[in-house]
Amino acid sequence: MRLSTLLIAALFVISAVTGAFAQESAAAPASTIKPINVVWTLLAAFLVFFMQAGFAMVETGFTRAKNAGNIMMKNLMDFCAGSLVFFILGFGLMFGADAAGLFGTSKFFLSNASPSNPDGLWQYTFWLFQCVFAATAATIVSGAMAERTKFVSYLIYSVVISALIYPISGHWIWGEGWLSKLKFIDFAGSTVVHSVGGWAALMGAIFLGPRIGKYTASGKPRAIPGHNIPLAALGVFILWFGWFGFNPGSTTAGDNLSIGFIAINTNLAAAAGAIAAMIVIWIKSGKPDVSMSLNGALAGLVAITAGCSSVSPISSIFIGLIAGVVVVLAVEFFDFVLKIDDPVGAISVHGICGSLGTLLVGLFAEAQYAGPGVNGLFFGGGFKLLGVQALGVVSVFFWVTITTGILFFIIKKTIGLRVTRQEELRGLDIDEHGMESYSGFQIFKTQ
Amino acid sequence: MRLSTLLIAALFVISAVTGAFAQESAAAPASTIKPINVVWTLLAAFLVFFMQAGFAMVETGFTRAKNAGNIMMKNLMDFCAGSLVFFILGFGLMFGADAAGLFGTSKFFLSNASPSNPDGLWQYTFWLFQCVFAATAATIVSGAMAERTKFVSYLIYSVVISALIYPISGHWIWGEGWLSKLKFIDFAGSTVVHSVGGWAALMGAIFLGPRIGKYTASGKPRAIPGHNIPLAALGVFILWFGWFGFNPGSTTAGDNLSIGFIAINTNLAAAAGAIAAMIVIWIKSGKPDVSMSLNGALAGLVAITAGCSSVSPISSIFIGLIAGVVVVLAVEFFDFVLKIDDPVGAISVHGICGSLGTLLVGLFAEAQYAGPGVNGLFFGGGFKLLGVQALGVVSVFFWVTITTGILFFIIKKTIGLRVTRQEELRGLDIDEHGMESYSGFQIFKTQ
Amino acid sequence: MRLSTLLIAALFVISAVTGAFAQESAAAPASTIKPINVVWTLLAAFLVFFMQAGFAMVETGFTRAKNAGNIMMKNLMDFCAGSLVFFILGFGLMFGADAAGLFGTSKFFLSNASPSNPDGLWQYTFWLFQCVFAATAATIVSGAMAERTKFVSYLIYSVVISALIYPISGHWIWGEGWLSKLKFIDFAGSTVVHSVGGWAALMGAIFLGPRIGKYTASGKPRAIPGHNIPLAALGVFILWFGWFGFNPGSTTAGDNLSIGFIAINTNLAAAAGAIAAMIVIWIKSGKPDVSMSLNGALAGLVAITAGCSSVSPISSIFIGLIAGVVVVLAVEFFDFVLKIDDPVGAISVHGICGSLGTLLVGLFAEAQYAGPGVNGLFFGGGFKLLGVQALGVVSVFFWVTITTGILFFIIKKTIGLRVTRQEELRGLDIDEHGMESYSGFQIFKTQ
Amino acid sequence: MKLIVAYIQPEKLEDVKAALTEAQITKMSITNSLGCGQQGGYTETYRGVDMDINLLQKVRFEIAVNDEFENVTVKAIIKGAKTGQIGDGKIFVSKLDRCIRIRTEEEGKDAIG
Amino acid sequence: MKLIVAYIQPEKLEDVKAALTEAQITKMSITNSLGCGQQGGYTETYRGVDMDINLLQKVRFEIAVNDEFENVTVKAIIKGAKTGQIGDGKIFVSKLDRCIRIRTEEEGKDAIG
Amino acid sequence: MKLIVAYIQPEKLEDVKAALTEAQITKMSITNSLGCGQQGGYTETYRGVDMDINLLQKVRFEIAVNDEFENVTVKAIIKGAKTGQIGDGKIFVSKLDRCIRIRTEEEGKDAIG
Ligand SMILES: Nc1ncnc2c1ncn2[C@@H]1O[C@H](COP(=O)(O)OP(=O)(O)O)[C@@H](O)[C@H]1O
Ligand SMILES: Nc1ncnc2c1ncn2[C@@H]1O[C@H](COP(=O)(O)OP(=O)(O)O)[C@@H](O)[C@H]1O
Ligand SMILES: Nc1ncnc2c1ncn2[C@@H]1O[C@H](COP(=O)(O)OP(=O)(O)O)[C@@H](O)[C@H]1O
Repeated sequence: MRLSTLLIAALFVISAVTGAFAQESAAAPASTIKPINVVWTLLAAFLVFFMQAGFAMVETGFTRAKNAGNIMMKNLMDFCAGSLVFFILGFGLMFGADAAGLFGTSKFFLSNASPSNPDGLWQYTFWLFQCVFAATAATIVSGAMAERTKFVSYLIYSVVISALIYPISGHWIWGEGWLSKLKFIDFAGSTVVHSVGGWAALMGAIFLGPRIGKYTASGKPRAIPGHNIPLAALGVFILWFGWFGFNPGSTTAGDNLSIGFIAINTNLAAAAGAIAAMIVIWIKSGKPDVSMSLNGALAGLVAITAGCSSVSPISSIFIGLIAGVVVVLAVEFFDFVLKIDDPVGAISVHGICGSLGTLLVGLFAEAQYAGPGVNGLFFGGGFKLLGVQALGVVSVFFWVTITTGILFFIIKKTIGLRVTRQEELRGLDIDEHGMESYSGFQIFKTQ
Repeated sequence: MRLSTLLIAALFVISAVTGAFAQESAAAPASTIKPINVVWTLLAAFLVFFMQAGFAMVETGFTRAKNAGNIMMKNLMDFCAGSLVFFILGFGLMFGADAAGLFGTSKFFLSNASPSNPDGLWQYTFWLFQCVFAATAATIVSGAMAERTKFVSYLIYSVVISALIYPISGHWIWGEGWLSKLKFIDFAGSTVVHSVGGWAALMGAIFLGPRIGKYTASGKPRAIPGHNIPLAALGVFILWFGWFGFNPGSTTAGDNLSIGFIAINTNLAAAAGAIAAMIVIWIKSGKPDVSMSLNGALAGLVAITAGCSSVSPISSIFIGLIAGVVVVLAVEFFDFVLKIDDPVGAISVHGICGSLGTLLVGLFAEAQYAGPGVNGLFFGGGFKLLGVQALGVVSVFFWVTITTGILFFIIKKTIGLRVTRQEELRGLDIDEHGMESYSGFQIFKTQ
Repeated sequence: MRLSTLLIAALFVISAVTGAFAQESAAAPASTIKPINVVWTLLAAFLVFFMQAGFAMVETGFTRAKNAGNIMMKNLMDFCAGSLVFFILGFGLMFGADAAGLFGTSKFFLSNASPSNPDGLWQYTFWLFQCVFAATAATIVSGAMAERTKFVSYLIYSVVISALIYPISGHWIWGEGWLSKLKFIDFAGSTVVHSVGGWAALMGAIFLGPRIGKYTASGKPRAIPGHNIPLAALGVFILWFGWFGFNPGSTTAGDNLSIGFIAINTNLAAAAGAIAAMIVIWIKSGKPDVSMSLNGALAGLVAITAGCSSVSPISSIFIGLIAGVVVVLAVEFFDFVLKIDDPVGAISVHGICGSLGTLLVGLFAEAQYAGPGVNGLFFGGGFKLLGVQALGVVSVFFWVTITTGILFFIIKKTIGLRVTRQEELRGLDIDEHGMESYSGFQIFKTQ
Repeated sequence: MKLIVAYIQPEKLEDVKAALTEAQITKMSITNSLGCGQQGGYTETYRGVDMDINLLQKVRFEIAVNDEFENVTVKAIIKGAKTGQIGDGKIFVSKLDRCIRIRTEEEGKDAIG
Repeated sequence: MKLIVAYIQPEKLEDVKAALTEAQITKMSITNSLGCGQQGGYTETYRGVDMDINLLQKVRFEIAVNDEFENVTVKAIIKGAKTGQIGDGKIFVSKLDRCIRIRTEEEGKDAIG
Repeated sequence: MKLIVAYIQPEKLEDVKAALTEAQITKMSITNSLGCGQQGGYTETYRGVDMDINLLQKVRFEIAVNDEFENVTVKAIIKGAKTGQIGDGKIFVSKLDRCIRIRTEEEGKDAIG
């Protein structure tokens, strides 16, 4: 119990320190907070929260039974720890008063909120919405690092990404940071959320190395099939459901009637993504692979996230189709060529398709959806928007790969990133958590 | 990849053709679009979307482990393909400008929507709500055709039902078609959605024939138990949850305060249906069968869907009880007497109870709920309403059985409807998709 | 079928009797029903409904495969039966015209609602919201009584708690009963809902005795591991998601902007609870136990439920941390010291942490959240509020333990509470329901 | 007494059981098994990666019989399981020294049936 | 050396293990099995349709022992598994020619324990 | 002919299969098993309660071979499975009287491979 005393003490200290530092954004404007917007934003936040369940199901479904409990713990705990540190630190770094376009410097401990007036109350709602987004970025990584990561190391990683890495690049785009000033478009977070998660996943998978048995001595990849496809499919349905909070909810305004077409765009891109991925893998391997089709739906969702409020429904279908094709190629590229072992395809779905979707805004944006004068290359806007989009994508790529690279390097050199060979073979459930996930079931744990 | 190129090309061609054909409904009325209605309708649509997960879980839970992945693919893909074709064709056929009371002729590619004014924006929301309904009708069928249908054939079927069959009978009732002019009442789709799905399921099951081992040589039915009852139960809870979007959402107006009693009616009918089914099967077989009780809840939900805004809560309980009794008898009738093999009871739940519920409106409707002058037989309205309801039920029955009959006949004669005996025995997951759904688990695949 | 005829007849009789008795609350005030409030309350009710799925998954996941179908049936049927009796009787006892501060005497069969005016319509929405709360209390118990209770006996219990026990103590606090007059604070039901369920669970577990094999001859507890941890984790995520309806929804007003901070408080307490429980069990047993961490999240949720609208976010973190610590100690206390076998920890999570959370309002309440003059001990309010809270907690404890004690005693002496040894060993699925939940899977059913 | 162990294709379970019952053999024990044989396996793909499945699912029968039933049993198994295609399975027979019925503690010939 | 194979009721696993341990037999291997015997099965119903469950779940023990332990082991199994009711199970004993401990490559008597 | 039964650690399955293949033994049957041996098990905790896991997961090989292959097979299994640590497993060899290939009804030496 000494640990928890310590924790509480630490909380107080941080509270005091940051409290002094915080500068509340002076003089709120006369209240314009409408109940419909609060209700809408909260409900959207709830839906996005539910995506945590979706990620947990997808990741556990696509990996082996012997690690299922470990994945549940990682998904639960990255959300729990992430919630607390985003409350303490992250939100302030992301949305606090801007310092040099790079990070925020106030609103720690949500000090700008207040129960005594509508504007102050709105901050609570806004925080919750942002918190579930931060947690999404964090949890993406657990899939790519599945089946071989030390639990303690994962906890440390997830605290750092939610407290520091995600909020800072988030500030650039959604705070008042430098990219937002360049009019970089990432409406609901293809880059802010998904690419950040995806690139962190990339670094995690590189630093860990592949699972035992994933590559033959000669470097040929071997399939390590997931243990529960129905759960994985349920997870994808839950994610799709939650995405209706993610994208339309990002208006944070229910009286913004665009929420309708944002929702359609989201839906059409997902549908197109699944179909495209199915067709591609069907042609390549002769069978309509279930898990790849599921990945295709997610790829479409991730890709449309940046542009869902800037493109037409028909463009959304194209964006989804492109993402569905790309995700299959990307998965194979990482698996066959780079030999980076990503059990659930998180790097391809979130990193690659997140960046892809952000770039495609530069092609498909149309002023009638995106706002006056904002047109992509295909609609007469020239290369300007595309350039800004590319700049954002590249900056975030470097920011995340460098910072998480350092982070994983330090963890690896100190407490270690990977479980022992013996633990990996027996499964993380037994060695890390002292339990089995499917007690009583006869399972071949031979691979 | 040639296939996807083709697809894209096809999309463009259709787009051009229908674009010329489309006539937008001229001169929209002065805008009356309220944010509360948009928010409500969208959230309801999200809930209805989530029912896809519910169907997937129920269907996989009630069938065997060796086909679980195939069912996931069918449920995913009928939604994805359905979304696209409903966007291209279906919505226009259903809600476009009326031609002779039979089908719509405009609004293809959602050409009537526009991001530049509230009425145009509302169309997006309305489309999404309708799209998830169309997908519900399509996905009902996969349960009845489970464990023996070729995947490709199922894909073709699902495109045709979402593009043509569902929208046309839908137009009769919810568009400006002939049944709507007769004041046929089907508030949220007992007939429009569920019966259409149920009758298509009936034809599918007939054309396929029973699964191997379902009937003994002498024609006695044998039980083929489902492999995952917890998932099936989860599916029913998800469906029930989604139905709160299905029925109350069908006001497409959050400022219509009837949504409260519609929600209650929905809930009470479901509860009564489950209880009735449990009692009936308990009496008949000596045990409270879990899967039949779950079917009972669905039967109550399906049956109340037509009349949820026209009957009192107490009538809803009776409608639920009746549906719960009928569904058990219907399941046994199809299984024992007609010897049509419907693994999940889709025909009975959706076809029979959908029609039943539609008819019961003719008995239980009350003017204080249903609107001035609309009373059923039990509340002094005489046989008039009942007659109209019966006419609608019968018309839709013939429309769907004939069209899907032709469809399944053509598929059967060309590419074939059913997998080979060998594939069926080994399971569709391995032969159709090249995978196993529960890798590592020891499963007896002997039946 | 004779049974169902009887049922219907009974319904009519009761209907007649209570109809005469009902006194509608005269002269409704000029309508102030806003659509935003109806929409908000309904959506919250839907989310709370969905918690039924969460409970079902948690309970089945934490118990053995051989009883999974039985748990599904119990969770389904307590909701179904509960819905009907709460409609007939419970709601009136809880919210009807007050008699001596003890129970309500009108509004049976929802006689106060009416489709013809906004206030009358509002009653439907309000009823649904209350109904799903009542069902939550009922369903809590099934976890503690899992794996050894006769199905019929459980049905009887669940009817009585929803019809009588829950509504009466509910009336004291949320009706116009004596505790509400003392300004007892239980915003969303730590006591009204969770403690009631938890204490009923306690009595159920005592009257049943432990499962075979739970304690060695010498009284040492043995672990009986749950069979499906991913499903249990999914259940917790669903519950957490549903709690966003439970707590913020309890404003029953979407134009009450406090819903934002109520949602945050809910989230932070859950996160803190999971973390605290994980740390405590990690220290005590050397491993971060998955199921205990999941319990910790639920403990935080239960504990914050009473005070979610009266305390600050930082206090919520502390409340969550305390609950997370206490739940682990409580589980061990019941298991090791009292030797009461509670397979899922329902007594500790709902009974103990519900009471704890109610008491903590007396410490952490702050006027700026809770309303003028309402301060807890830590914020200068002295012992007054704490005293009232304690009085409420104790009264409800005695009310529930005495009434459910009598109930379980009568059931035990008449039809019996527990299945036979043989049935328990073979599993309730086979003997009570004649089926297996995981047909085809090879499962060791040896424990 | 003989102990007969047979590996057959899972989908043949019902047929073999029927053939055995017809031959009056009504006692047997069955387990799941993975087998490697001439059948050689097949290739699945998962997420586009080839996966050699060379352990195929088989069903294992274990049947204890009195000597005079050895041939009858073997024939019945063959009758139920044979399709003439690779993968049909194998039958192994060895000597069984004792057989005890736990319920009655009977031994030998009487215990077997 | 002898190889003892026993089929028992699943719920008797703990009792048999206890009886064996008491008799100093601490090495054994256990698998799940489906059994057909005098017990004859029972009828479940699923969705109102009867379902004959005639393959009942059993647990299979495989125990290699030195000859002098044969009787002790058989007795211990009987002690743990016997209820006197149909379905109690069977014990089969056959000769075992070799036993090798992989870890040490020891053979025979020493390897068994 | 000989029937070789071996219990090994699950994670050694691939290694043993490779060693057998190398030794030209390509026919075998594999099942899951729980084993009790010198390894003694370990203690898990579930919800803070200790849980003695003394039945450890093992993989069971069953391989029928002609006499001349007996030693080769035993050696291959040892090669694949041995780590020198407790829990490595055991090999049991007994006499096999008949072997029949169901597909062709061949018997004996020819049927085995
Ligand atoms: N020598 C053997 N030892 C153990 N099991 C064997 C042996 N040979 C065959 N089997 C089992 O029998 C199954 C069928 O063998 P296979 O060679 O595929 O049959 P067939 O010879 O009829 O084509 C194998 O999958 C395996 O389980
Ligand atoms: N001849 C046999 N061959 C193989 N297994 C047998 C044989 N006889 C019995 N068994 C196994 O033993 C179990 C118990 O047999 P059963 O006849 O039901 O027991 P009892 O004779 O005590 O009533 C069966 O389910 C089966 O697994
Ligand atoms: N006498 C035996 N009878 C049956 N199975 C045995 C016997 N001895 C060992 N085994 C099996 O072999 C496995 C390994 O045995 P163990 O004693 O742990 O190995 P080691 O001697 O290499 O440490 C056991 O788990 C069990 O499955």
